[in-house]
Amino acid sequence: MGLENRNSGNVFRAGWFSLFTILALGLGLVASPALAKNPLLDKYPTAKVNTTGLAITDDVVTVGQLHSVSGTMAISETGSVEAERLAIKQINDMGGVLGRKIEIIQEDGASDWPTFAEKAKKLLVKDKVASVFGCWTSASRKAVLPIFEKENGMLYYPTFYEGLEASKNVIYTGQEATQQIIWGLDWAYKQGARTFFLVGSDYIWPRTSHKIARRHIENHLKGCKVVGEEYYPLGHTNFNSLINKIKLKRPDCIYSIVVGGSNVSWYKQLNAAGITGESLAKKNKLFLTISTTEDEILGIGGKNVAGFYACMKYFQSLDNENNKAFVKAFKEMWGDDSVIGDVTQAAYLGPWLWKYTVEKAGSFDIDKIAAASPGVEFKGAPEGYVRIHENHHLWSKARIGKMLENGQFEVLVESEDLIEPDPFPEGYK
Amino acid sequence: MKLLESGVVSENRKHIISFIILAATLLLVFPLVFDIFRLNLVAKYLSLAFAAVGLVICWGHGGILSLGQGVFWGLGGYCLAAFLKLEAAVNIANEAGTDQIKALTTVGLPDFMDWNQITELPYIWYPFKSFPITLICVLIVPGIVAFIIGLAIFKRRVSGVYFAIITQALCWIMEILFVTRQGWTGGINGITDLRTCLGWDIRTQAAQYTLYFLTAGLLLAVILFSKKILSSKLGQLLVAIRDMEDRVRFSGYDVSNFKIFSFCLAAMISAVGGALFVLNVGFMSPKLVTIAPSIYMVIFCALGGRESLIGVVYGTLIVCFGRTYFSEQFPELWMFLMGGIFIVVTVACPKGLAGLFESHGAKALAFLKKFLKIENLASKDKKEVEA
Amino acid sequence: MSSTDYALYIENLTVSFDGFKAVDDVSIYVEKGTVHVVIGPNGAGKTTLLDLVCGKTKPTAGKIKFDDYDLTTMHEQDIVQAGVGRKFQTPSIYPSLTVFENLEVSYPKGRGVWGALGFKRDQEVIDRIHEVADMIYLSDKLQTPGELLSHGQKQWLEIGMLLIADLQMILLDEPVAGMSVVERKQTADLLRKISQNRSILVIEHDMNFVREIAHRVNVMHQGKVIAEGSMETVEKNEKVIEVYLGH
Amino acid sequence: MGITNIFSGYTGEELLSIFTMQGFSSLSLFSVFLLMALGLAIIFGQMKIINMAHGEFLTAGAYTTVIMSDMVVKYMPGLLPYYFIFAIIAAFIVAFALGYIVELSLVRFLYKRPLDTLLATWGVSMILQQGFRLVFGGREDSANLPDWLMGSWYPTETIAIPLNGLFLLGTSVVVTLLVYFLLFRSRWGLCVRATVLNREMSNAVGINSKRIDRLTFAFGCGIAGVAGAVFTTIGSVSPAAGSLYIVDTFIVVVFGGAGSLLGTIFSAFGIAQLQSIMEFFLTGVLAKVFVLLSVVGILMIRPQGLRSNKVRE
Repeated sequence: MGLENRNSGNVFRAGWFSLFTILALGLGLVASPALAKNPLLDKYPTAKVNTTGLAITDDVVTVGQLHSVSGTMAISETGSVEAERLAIKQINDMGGVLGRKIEIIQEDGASDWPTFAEKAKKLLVKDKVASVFGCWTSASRKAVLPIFEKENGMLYYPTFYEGLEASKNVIYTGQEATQQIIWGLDWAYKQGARTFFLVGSDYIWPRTSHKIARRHIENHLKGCKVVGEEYYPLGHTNFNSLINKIKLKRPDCIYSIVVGGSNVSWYKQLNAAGITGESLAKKNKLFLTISTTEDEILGIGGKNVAGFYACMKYFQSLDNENNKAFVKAFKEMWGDDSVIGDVTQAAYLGPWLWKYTVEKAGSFDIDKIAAASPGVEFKGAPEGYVRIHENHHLWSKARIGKMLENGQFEVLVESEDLIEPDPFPEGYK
Repeated sequence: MKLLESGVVSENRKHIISFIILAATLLLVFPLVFDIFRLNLVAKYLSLAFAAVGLVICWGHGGILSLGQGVFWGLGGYCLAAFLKLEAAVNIANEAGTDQIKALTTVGLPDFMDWNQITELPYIWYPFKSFPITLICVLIVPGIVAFIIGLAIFKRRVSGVYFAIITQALCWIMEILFVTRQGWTGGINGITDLRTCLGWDIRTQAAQYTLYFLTAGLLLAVILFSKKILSSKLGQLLVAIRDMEDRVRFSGYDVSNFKIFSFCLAAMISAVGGALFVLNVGFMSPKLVTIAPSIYMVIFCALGGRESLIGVVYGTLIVCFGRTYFSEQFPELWMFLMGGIFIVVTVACPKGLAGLFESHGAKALAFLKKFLKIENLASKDKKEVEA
Repeated sequence: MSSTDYALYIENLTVSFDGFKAVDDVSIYVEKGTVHVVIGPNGAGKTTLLDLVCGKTKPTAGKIKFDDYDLTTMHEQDIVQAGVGRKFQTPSIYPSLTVFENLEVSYPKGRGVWGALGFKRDQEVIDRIHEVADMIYLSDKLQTPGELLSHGQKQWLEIGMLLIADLQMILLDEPVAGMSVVERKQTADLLRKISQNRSILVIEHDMNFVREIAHRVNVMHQGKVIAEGSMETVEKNEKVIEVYLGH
Repeated sequence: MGITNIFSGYTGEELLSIFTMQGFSSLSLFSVFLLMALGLAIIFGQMKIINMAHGEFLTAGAYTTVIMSDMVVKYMPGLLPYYFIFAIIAAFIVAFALGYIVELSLVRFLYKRPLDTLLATWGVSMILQQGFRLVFGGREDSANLPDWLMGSWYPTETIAIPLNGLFLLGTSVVVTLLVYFLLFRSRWGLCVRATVLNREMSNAVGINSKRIDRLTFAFGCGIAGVAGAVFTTIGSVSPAAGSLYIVDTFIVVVFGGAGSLLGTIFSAFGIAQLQSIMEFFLTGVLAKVFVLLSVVGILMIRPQGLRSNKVRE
């Protein structure tokens, strides 16, 4: 039933989203006045590049954007929405994909997993979008994954996550757990850390990550042990008992994966209890996290976190040409106050990787894109250089940043080589 | 005597007519008007309406406001999801997927257990190997939980506000447990990627049509069943307990038993909805067991009319459609509107839409009758003239 | 006489709330087939006495016997099922149910959950309801919702609800409060009629009414029984006169 | 057995300092619970209004503090050390005013239907939350704390007592005393208690019970505002922050026995102790479940809560 509506449906859709359509068209018009003619049409006729009935015309390709705009996750996902918009705008300015301008249909997942599933289905079944950039939490990805597999869509997922997944229908532009954890722990080991206290919010990502961390600490780092592993419910605000427990155990390294609103209480209370970057450094100890980015520090206040370390693949202060251009463009588009965290950058990679993949495949067909993805490179990535692995994750570097009072990171070291994504680590099962 | 009977009949007829209208809307109008995507959404909404119907019994009639209806709804859903997940786990080797998935998943073990290093199926999952036992569990597990809670609370004569707050705390406990025991429950991700039910692919369009009619049909059946119960002496007693608990007790009834019964019944009806949700949507998530969805269920009920079995179905549909529409068009306004509905309905029309319809609908009906009578008279005149 | 020879046997009954003795060592013996009245000024502990008998409050000490039942250890509903029912001071009927339904709910059948589910409104029930409705002067109001009745009619309805429940012992808390003179008269007739095959314990202020109905009277003051006997003897008791007129 | 194990290998002094700090942390948790619950104890305990929007008044107070802190940092950085006191007062006023409006426009219609106040105030809470989200954005915000609220006090070398915890404790003591005096030693308190006990009678003796209701409700909300302001020292504020507190708050009040100020204090203390001990010896998540279950369990045995006023019905 949805099929008859499809062709008339996407360009002149009534409603709010036509506003985005107009916006996107408007942007296109500014960039190239001769919109009507697609210069690459002869080389890539629509019938050839789109054999499965996606929403693609001679001039326009429609993609979906699926993030939470409302609800508790909205604030985290805003950065991703903005980064994807920026990338799409830049791609359109360069002439689009196979000569076609990208149009966006944005849907709101409303921080609610069933809603994510509902909207994903709408995008794939009704709107027939060529690809979707979206999701943030693992749970939202898990909710939409079966739909992407069933309806054969393509999702570009930006968040660092727990791994244990590799789907033909997803490109994971963030790090899976081992990429973020193992190298960071090795670094901590080099700094002299021998005892580790693992702290996390209680859900799958911190738990899986800690399992990987514990395994690595106990089996691969000589003379190291885990002296505590604790989880607190999401949204928990009282960490004094935990802090006392940590004081009792006197670990060399506090390894933290606390997320969301709990973060602020956690850092403030650490600070008040006298565990600060400064006091730890004096004792030659350290605090390492993989869950706190520039975005979160904005809410926590740089004063509370100065001197702690984070292991990420990207920091806003990263010193390279790609990144400078990216930060500048981002601020031009979304305001000078914007901060860019690890996930935001990963979201920015999505549209670009898709563009390069489509160009490599010479087709928008999902099957062809999925097959062409491995090996696709993005040399202009703000984080440096990334390449898609056969398991649809990215080869990327890991970096250690030290938190500063101004809310930025000082990048201390980075891994020498790109780290191979290993979503199903050996011996883990 | 006559007066009595005629009163009952006209009341009955009103119910029958509104039931037929509802049935026609669900079984004819919606399938004709909506495409399968929207119809699937409606099925999802209707599965939530079960919880609202349950609330009509225990809150609207029994006066027991449960803010934990989502728990029972969710338990029903989790039970069926567990069965479907086991089936999916057994079939996973034959299903499409990447090489890694094949390599890293134990056949017969749900994927999330693998991720949590659980190598053997926990005993608690054993009943869900069998479909009949699962169906029984869908009803019995929430029923037993409700019974235990009810027994503990109502026998102690805790009621009203305290009960509402205790159920809310239970919601919280449940959520924490479901999220924490992730090796058993799938944690915060829930139980996802459900594909087939007894070999029948629930993701196809044909299946979704069938499931829509199953959901709508069961909902109508549950409404009839509930109507039957509410019009029995037990239904009368529930209202009596709501209005004058002491009087009922001093008429020789063990009030707590009736409360426990209506609470359990409401829980089991909700659970059916939860199970249907899983079939329609293909996954179950602890987000649906939290406090917020339980409150939404109360809104459905308050808006539709807490005493009207049929009204709450409209209440559910309006809120859900509103939510989908507004979140597509003006996400910022949605919460304001929702809050507004809550306030206006409770302050201005506690009987909800059904109440509005009764008071204003009666006038409309009277007008219609008058109109018809004139017609009748006119035709009579004609006949007389002809004669 | 042993306790089972009386309709209701109350002995040395005491209840204290945080040290305050609302009912203090009260003994009352209600004979079968009589109307027994307890009078006394406000705060004498009369209503508390009824609370104790019907199980709403548990006594600190003392005995309440009805047949072989020890009412002090029983739940409210069990006391009713044993055959002791109570009308409250402010009429408590079900406002949203009709008179018919009010009576039907009190019909002593289908008192369990399953019984109530399977309860059928058969001819026997309907006949019985009409019979009681006649008795309480409400036969033309059967389809009226309880909340629309006058105050006096509500009182009657509540008495009717006790009648239909087929109780051996009925406790009435101020049955004629808020009634017109005519209604009082009718109520007195009603009580006389129904006391023929059951016993009634009444709490009342209205002396004329008491005179009209009482077989036996107890006077309570500050939680204690200060006089007992027929209305004539009690009225002459000096203590009673002091209590009623002395302040 | 696990308990003896985790303490082996420490000197007595070390253990002593840990226990002192742990004792203090349970005290500061107690302060948090008490501050949250005081306002609600007045509104729910005295007026029988189930104010589900209580958490949002708390959030309103917290945002007031954040705004003041931002303004101070921007325009008068010199005042940073002192502004916090004024922020608390401002938070009280804002929450009080908000509460006054809510009572005037909504709650007063519902005094006879306590369960419905639950629904209506839930609506208020949704609207307020969305309002916060529109005005302040969804981000976690926090106030710039003056230096005297940061860090710890070291009575010995190994004991660190967080200053914000001390401040929290101090504030909750002051607020509790204030509430006590207002409720039990002032004319207004007398009127409140009289109205609670017998509305008609109070009207008859010339108490304007409507005005009393309004002020009482607003006062309870004001206290929530103060709590919100103080909580910015230990945590953050976000539009939905209030909803994190609301169930806990109700549980403290209900557990304490509605209507009893002393009961609320006991209950806050008991729950805080239980929770921090459980957190220390078990894990955080289990502690929460355990605490909730035991409170529910105790409520089933004693439905009237720890302390309750005995009234003859």
